[in-house]
Amino acid sequence: MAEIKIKQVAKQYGSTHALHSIDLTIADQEFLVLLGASGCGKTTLLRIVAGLETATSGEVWIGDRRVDQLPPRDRGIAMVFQNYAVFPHLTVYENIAFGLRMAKLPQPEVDKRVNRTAELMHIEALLQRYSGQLSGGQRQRVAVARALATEPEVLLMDEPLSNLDALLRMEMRAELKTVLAESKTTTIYVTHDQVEAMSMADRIAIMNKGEIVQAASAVEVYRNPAAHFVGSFIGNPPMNFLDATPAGDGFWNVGGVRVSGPAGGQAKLRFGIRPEDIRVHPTGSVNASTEQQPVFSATVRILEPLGSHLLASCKIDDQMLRVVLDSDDPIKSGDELQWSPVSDRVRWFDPGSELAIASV
Amino acid sequence: MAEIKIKQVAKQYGSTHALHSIDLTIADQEFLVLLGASGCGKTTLLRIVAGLETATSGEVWIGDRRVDQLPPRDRGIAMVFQNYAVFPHLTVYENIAFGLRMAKLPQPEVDKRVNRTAELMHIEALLQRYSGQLSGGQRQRVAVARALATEPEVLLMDEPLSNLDALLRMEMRAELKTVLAESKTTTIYVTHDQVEAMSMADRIAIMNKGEIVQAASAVEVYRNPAAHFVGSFIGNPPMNFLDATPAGDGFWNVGGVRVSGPAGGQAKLRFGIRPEDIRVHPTGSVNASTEQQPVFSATVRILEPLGSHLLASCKIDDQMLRVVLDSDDPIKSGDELQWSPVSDRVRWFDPGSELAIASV
Amino acid sequence: MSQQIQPAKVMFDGPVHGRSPLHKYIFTGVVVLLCLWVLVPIYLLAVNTLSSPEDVNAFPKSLFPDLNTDSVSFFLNFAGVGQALWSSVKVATVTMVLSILAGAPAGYALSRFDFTGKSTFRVLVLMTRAFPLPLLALPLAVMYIRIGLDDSILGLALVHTTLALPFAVLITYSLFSGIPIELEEAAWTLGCSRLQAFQKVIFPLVLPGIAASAIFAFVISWNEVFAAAVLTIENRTLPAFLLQSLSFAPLHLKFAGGAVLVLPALIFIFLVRKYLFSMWGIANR
Amino acid sequence: EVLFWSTQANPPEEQQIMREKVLADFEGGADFAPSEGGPWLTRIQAELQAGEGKIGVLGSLHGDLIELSDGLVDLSELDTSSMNKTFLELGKLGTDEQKYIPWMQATYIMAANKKALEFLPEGADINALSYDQLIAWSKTMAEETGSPKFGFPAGPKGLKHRFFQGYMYPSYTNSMVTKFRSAEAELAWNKFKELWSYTNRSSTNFSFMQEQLLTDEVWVVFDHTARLADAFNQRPDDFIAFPAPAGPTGRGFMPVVVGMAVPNSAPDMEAAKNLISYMSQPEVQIETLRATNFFPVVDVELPDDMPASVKAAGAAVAAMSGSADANPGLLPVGLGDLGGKFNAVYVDAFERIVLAGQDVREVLDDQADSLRKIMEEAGAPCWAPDAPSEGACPVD
Amino acid sequence: MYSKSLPYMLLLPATLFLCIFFIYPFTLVAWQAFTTDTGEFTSSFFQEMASHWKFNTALINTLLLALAVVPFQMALAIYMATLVNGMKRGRDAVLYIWTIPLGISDLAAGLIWLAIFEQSGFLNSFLHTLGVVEQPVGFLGYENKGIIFLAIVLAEIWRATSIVLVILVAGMGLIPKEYAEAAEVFGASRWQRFTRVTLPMLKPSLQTAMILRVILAFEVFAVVVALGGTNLPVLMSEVFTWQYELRDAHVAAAYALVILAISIAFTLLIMWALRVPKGARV
Ligand SMILES: Nc1ncnc2c1ncn2[C@@H]1O[C@H](COP(=O)(O)OP(=O)(O)OP(=O)(O)O)[C@@H](O)[C@H]1O
Ligand SMILES: Nc1ncnc2c1ncn2[C@@H]1O[C@H](COP(=O)(O)OP(=O)(O)OP(=O)(O)O)[C@@H](O)[C@H]1O
Ligand SMILES: [Mg+2]
Ligand SMILES: [Mg+2]
Repeated sequence: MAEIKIKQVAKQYGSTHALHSIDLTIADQEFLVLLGASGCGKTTLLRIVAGLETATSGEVWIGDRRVDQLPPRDRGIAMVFQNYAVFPHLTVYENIAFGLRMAKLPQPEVDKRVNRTAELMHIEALLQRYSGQLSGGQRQRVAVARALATEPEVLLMDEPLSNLDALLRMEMRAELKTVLAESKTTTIYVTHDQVEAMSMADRIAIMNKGEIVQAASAVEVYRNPAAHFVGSFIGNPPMNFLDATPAGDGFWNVGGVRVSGPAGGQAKLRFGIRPEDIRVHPTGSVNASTEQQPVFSATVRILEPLGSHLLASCKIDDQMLRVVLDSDDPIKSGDELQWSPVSDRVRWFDPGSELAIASV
Repeated sequence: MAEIKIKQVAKQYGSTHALHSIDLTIADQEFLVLLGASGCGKTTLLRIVAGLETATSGEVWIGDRRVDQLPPRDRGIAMVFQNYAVFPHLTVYENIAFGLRMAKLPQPEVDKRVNRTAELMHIEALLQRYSGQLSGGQRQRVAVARALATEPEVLLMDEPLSNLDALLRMEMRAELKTVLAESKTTTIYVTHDQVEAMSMADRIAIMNKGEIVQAASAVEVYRNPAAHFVGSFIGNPPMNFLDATPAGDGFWNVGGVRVSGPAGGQAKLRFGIRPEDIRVHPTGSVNASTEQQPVFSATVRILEPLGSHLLASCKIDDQMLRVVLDSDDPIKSGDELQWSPVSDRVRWFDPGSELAIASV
Repeated sequence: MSQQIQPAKVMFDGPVHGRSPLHKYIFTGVVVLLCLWVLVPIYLLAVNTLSSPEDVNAFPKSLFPDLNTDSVSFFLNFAGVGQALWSSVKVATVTMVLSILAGAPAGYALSRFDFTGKSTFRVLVLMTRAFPLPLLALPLAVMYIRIGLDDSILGLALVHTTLALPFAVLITYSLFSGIPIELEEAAWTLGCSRLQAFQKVIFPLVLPGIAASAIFAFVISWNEVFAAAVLTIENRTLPAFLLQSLSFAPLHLKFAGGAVLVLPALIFIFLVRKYLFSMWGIANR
Repeated sequence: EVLFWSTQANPPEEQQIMREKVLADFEGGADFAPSEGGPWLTRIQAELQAGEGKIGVLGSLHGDLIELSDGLVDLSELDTSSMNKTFLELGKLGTDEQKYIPWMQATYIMAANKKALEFLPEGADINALSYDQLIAWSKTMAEETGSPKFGFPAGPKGLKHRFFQGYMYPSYTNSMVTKFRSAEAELAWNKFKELWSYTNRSSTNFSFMQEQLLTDEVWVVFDHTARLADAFNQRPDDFIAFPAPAGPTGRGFMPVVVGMAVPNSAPDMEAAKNLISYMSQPEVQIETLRATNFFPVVDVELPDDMPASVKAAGAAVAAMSGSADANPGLLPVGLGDLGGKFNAVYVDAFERIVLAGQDVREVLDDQADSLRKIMEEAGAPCWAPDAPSEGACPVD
Repeated sequence: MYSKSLPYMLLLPATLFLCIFFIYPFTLVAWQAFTTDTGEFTSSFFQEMASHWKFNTALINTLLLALAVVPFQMALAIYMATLVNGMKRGRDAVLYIWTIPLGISDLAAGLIWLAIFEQSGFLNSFLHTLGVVEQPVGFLGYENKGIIFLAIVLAEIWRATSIVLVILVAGMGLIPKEYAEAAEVFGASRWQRFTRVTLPMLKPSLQTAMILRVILAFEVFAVVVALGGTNLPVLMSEVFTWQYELRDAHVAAAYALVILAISIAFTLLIMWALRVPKGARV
C-alpha cells in the first residue's frame, strides 16, 4: 500500500515561495502526471516527497506513515533526477546496480535485474561505459534504469524522457507504463510533454505558480479545464479565449456574434474553444445570418505547417484565434475564415477568478 | 557570411564510431534542425563544429575559413549546451553577460543586451540569482539567453527547449525564430521535438547512427522520406509500414489487398502510409470488392486518447498499423476497421537498402 | 562492443587548439625546468649522501663524486634504527587513519551544512597549526604521564593527529564543496544512508583529496621531532631518534641522516600517488 | 634498565659508542637516550611535574641542572673521593646537598689548519698567543689569501657566549660580571670588533667549527674541545690545537662541567645511583672520553691509544692551564633559571656591538642594566675571576 | 533533510581531539603569558616581549618572509597545477616529481639548501668551476641579509609549494570541464578562462591552500635557522629562544600568542576575501 498524501505542503526559499499550500493525494498504484510551467515547483514537490528537501510546513504521508522526518532511504521511493545525477565514477552497470547492492540483493538477482532494465531502456550495449562516455539521452536512460531496477513502491520521475527522440520516447512510455503497472508502483511523473501526459496518466495534476489548479483524468483536464490557466496550458495549440460581454437572456456577445451562454450577472466572461473543436465552413457554404448555429469569421494571419496538420493563427476583433486545418487545405494568409464551434465543446470562464463556470 | 561546410567529418571515441563521414552544408542564415535518435551523434557533430572536439578526419569550414584548427573563440560561434553549463559561480546576469564581457562591450551595451535577452527568455526576474537557485527550465533558459546575447554569426543549440513546458516552448520557438532571422544568424538546432523541428526549420537533417540520412525541407522530409528510417522516425505516430509481395503487372500484394505500385523486379517491397493519410470508411459504407480504391481491413487492438485525437493501434496480418481517429469516434477495441490510403500519399521502400523508391 | 573502456578522465584532454609548436616547446621547457628545480636539490642531497666524508667537505664539490655508501650504511647499521623506523611507520599510519576518520566527517559537515559555530570551528581547527607545538609539549607530556599514554605509539599518534587534523578537515572540506550534492541525493534515494552515500559516492570522487590529506598526515607525523622526542622513550620514532641529533652530527652524517629520513616519505608518496591524481570527470548532469 | 637522559653525546656516532662501549658493562643495563636541549628539558620538567616518570639519570651541563635543582635528589652518599673538588662544590648548586655528581669536563681551545702557521706574526708563540697577535694573524691571513680565515662559532647553536664570559672578559677585565661595563670591557669589545673584521662572514652560521675546518672554509678557530674533535680525528696531520690567547689581565679560560643527577621522579633510585657510581669509575671515564671527547673528572692515567682529538686537545688544555698567565674562570653559580638570560646579556651585546654596529658604550650601559637585574633577581654572589661578594654580585 | 544535530555529531570526533590535545594544553600555556609563577595577573610579559630589541625585527622578518613567499608560491602552484592539467603524457610522473618536496621536513630542507649556499657549497663550487668567482663567496654572511633572505625565500618556495600544489590539483580535478568549454565557446581566451572560470570555481581549494600555507609561513623556523643562523630572527625562533635558552616560558607563551593572533587575523582575512556567495555553491 503506497498511497501518497501531501497535506498543505508549502516551501519557501528565503523570500521565494516555491510552493503554496499543496494538497494532493495519489492513490496506491496510481500513475499521476504533474504538469506545469517551468519554475512552478514540480521538482520542489518531488524533492519534498523524496525527502531531499524539508517542507516549510505541511505533512507528507506514504502509505500509513508520516514520512516528513524519515530520511529518503526509509521512504521506499526511487527517483529519476531532472539532471540525471548519474554517478561518474561507476559504469552504467554499476549505476543501475547501485540500489540493488544497497538492498543487498544476491549477485545473480542483481545481474538479472540490471540486464532486464538495461534492455528495457535500450542501453544494454553500454553497460561497461562510464557516464562521461554517454550521450545526453543515454545518460538519461541510465538514470531511469537505475530507478526502475530497485522496483520501489513509489517512483518519482522528473522529466525522465525529455532528452529522448520521439520514437524512443513513445516506446519507453509504453514500456514504462507496462512495467509500472505490473510492479504496482505508485508513480509521480513530471513531464512537459502533453502527449506523454495524456497517454500515460491515470490522473493529471496541473500546477501553476506553486499551486495545484486541477487534478483529474486526462480527458477531464482537456475537455473541462477547471481554470483559464489549464485551458491555456493544456492542448497544443492551447484553447482559444475570446472576450464575451452580456447580450441579455443568457446570451453573450463574442466577437460580434450572439452566443448562448451561462445565465449569470457577470459583467464579462471569457469564451473558450479548442482549436480542433472549430468547424470551418467551406467558403460560401453558409450564410451567417440564416444559420442556426453561431457563425464567426476570422482573418487568417499566419500559417504553420506541422506535418500532419496546418496551424492557422487568425484574428477576430484583435483577438487571437488558432485553428487546426488539414494539411492540404488550400487556404492562404489574408483569407477570411468562417467557422462555428462544436456546440457542447464551448467553455466559459470568469475573468476575475479565472475559474471555469460550471457547464450550463 | 557564415555558411557552414562540414566535409567528410568522422569521429571515433576509441573503437566507438560516433560519426561516420558526415557531409553537410548549412547555408548562410539558414536555420537547420538536426533530428535523430538518442546517441546518433548530434551533440558530437555540434561539438566538432564548435571546436570543442577534434574530428578524427574531415574538414569544417565556416564562411571562407577552414576552422578545424581554430579554437572555439575564433570561430564566431555561440552554443547552448545540452546540459546547460550555466556557470555556478556567476549570477544569471553575469552568466548572460559573460560572452559580452569577453567581447569587451561597454557596460551600457552589456546591460541593454542582457536585459533584452533575459526578457525574451522570461527570466528578467531572476537576474540576481545563482544557477543553484533556479529550476531546470529556468537554467536552460539562462543557457539560451547567454548564447543569444552574444549575437553570434553561428549559433549551435543542443536541445535548448527540452525542459520547458509546451506553452513556453511554443512562445520561445516563435521568438527565437524571429530574433535569429533578424540577426541573420546561421543556426544548427538539435531537438527531439518534431513539431519544433517542423515549425522552425528551413531544412531538417535527419541523422541515424552517425550518418545524415536526409536533409531537406520539413514538408519534403515528412511527405517523401528518403529512407525507411526517416519515415519511421518522423511523424507522431510514425509512418506505417506493411510488407508487399509482387502480384505482377506493377501490382503488389499488401495485407491481402492488390495495390498498384512501382514496376520493378524486386522480390519484396515495403508499403508506407502515414496514419493521418488513412481514410477510415464508416462501418458498412463500402464493399471492398466493388470499390475502385483498395480497401484494407484491420482489427483494432489498443486505443489511446491523445486529447485532440484518438490513436488506434490495429493489426493487419500480424503487422502493426496505427490510425489517427477523431477523439469522439465511437470505436472500440476488437472492432474491425475498413480503410483506404489517400492515394498519392503511399510511399514504397526497398527493404534491402531501406531507401525509398522514386515515386511512380 | 568489446572495447577496452577507460574511466572518463575528461578534465585533461580539453581543447587543444591554438597551440603552435612553439607553444608546445615552451610548455615542455617550462615543465622540464620546474622538474629540475625540484630535482636538483634532491640530487645534491643524494650526492652528499653518497660521497665519502672527504668529498662532502671538499671544495670545489664535484657533481658526480665517487660512490661511497659509508655514511648511509652507518645509519642503516645504527643500533635501533630498524626499531625506530618501525615505530615511525606505525605512528604515521595511525595518524593517517585517525586524522582522516576525524577530519573527513568534519570537512563533510563544513561543506554540506550551515550551522551556528561553523566559522568558529574552522578557526579553532586552524589554531592548532598556528600555535607552536613545542610549547604544548610540556602540558601534554604531564597529562600523558598521568593517564598512562606516555611513551606509546597511540599517544604520539594522537598528538600528530591533532597536528594533521587541520589539513584533513580543510582539504576535505574544500573538495567536498566541489561535488554536486545531487549525486549524494541520488544515492540516498537509492537506499543509502548518509554514511553509505559518503562511502560509495563521495569518497571515490574525493579520493584525491583524501589521498592528499593522508599524505599530509603521514608526512607531518613522519617529520615531527619535538613531540616525538618528548613523548616517546622506548618507542622512539626515527626523527626523534635521528633527526634531532643530526644538528650535532658531522656534515656527512647530517646528509646521510637527512636522506634516510626523506626516503621513506618519498616511497610513501610514490605508493599513494595514483590515488592523489585519480580524477573523474564530474559533470552536473 | 635505567634511562640515562642526556643532552651530551648527542651525535649519532657518540650515541653509538655510549651504548655499545661505555654503558655495555653496567649491570642491569642502561638505555642511553640523548636529545636536544628543548625536548630534554621539557621531558624532565613533565616528569617532575607529574611526579613519576621513566628517567633514571640526568646527564647535562651544569647550567641545565641548576634549573632543576629542586627536583634533584641528594647524592652525598655516593663515593666522590677521587673527584675534582671544585666541580663537586659546583655540583651542590649553592645548596647543602650534592645535587649532581660531575660526569665529565671540557673547555674551549683554539685550533688551526697547519697552512695558517706560515702567516703567524713574527715572533709569536703559538702556545702563548696574545689577542693582539691573534688579530694580526687573522689580518695577515685575510689579506694574503683574499678571504678571512678566522672562524668563530656565532651560529645559533654556537657557544659564543662562553667566549665572552670565560675568555674575553677575564682576559681583559679580570672579571665576568662586576666590570661588565668598564673601560677595559669597552677596549675588549673594540678589540673583538677588530678581530671580527678579519673573521669569516659566515661565522654567524657556524656552530661546530670542526666542519669549517674540514672544509677549509676557515683555518683558525675557537671552540669547545668536543666540537673540534672530528677535525683532528679525520685529518690528524692537518690541524694543531693550542691554548686560547691572553689579554692584559691574563689568559682567561673556563671549564665546562657536565653532571649526572637523579630526579625525584626516578623509577628506581638505587639503580640510578648505581649507574652514577658506574659512570664515575676511571675506566668508564676513559671510555667516555673516547666516546665524547669530554675529559674525566676523576684522576686517571690516560692510556696511549687515545684518539687524535684527545691527544691534541689534551696537550692544548694542559698548556693553557699550565701557562704562567693562566686566569681560570668558573661557571656561573646560583643563577637558577636565569642562566639563559645571563648568557643572553653577552650574546645580545655581541649582536648589537659587532653585528649591528651599535655604539659600544651605549650597548654596554644598556646590557649592564639587564645584567644587574638578573644578578639581583637571582641573588647570586660573585664567582671567579670576580672577587667573592656579599649578596648579589654587583655590576659596577 | 537532516536533524539539526548531525553536523555537530560529525564535528564531534575532531572537536574532541582538539579539546583534549590542543585546547587543554593550549589554555595552560596561554595562561602563562598572563600570569606570574605565583599566579598574579600581569601584562608584564607582553611588555617584556614587545620591548625586547629583537621583537620588532622578528615580527617584521616573519611578515616579510610570508609576504615574499606565500603570494609567489600560490601563483607558482596555480601555474604548475594548470600545466599539469594541460598535460596528456607524463602527467603522473611530473606530478610525482613536483610533490616530492612534500616528503621533506623543514630540517632536511634547511640542510639541503645550506649545502647549496654555504661558502664551500654547491653554488660556490659551480661558480668556481665556471670561473665566475675565484674565491668562494660567503653568501650567508651576516652582512648579506638580503642574500640570506633570498636564500630562505628560495628554500621555502622549493619546500612548500607542493603543499599548495597538491591541494589545488585535487581541487581542479573536480571542476567539470563543461564550464571551461562554455567559457571557450563564449570567447574566453586561455587566460580569461583561467581567471573567470577556473579560479572562481577553485575558490574553496584556494582558500584552504592559502590559509594553511600562510599559517605555516608564520611558523617558519628550521629553514630560517639553517640558512640565516641568528641573523634573521623570526617569531618562531624567538619562541624557542625564550623557552629553551632564556628559559622564560611566560614570554615564550606571549610570543606564541602573537603568532596565533597574526595567523587568525590572516585566516579571517583570507576567508573573507575568498568567500563563496551562498547561492553560488555547487
Ligand atoms: N567519450 C566517449 N567515449 C565513447 N563513446 C562516446 C563518448 N562520447 C560519446 N560517445 C558515444 O557517441 C555517440 C554519439 O554521442 P552524442 O552525444 O553525439 O549523441 P547525441 O546524438 O547527442 O545523443 P542524445 O540525443 O542522446 O544527446 C553515442 O552513442 C555515445 O555513446
Ligand atoms: N535554492 C533556491 N533558492 C531560491 N529559489 C529557488 C531555489 N530552488 C528553486 N527555486 C525556485 O523555486 C521555483 C520552483 O522550482 P522547481 O525546481 O520546483 O521548478 P520546476 O517546476 O521543477 O521547474 P522546471 O520545469 O523548470 O524544472 C522556481 O521558481 C525556482 O526559481
Ligand atoms: Mg524541475
Ligand atoms: Mg546530445
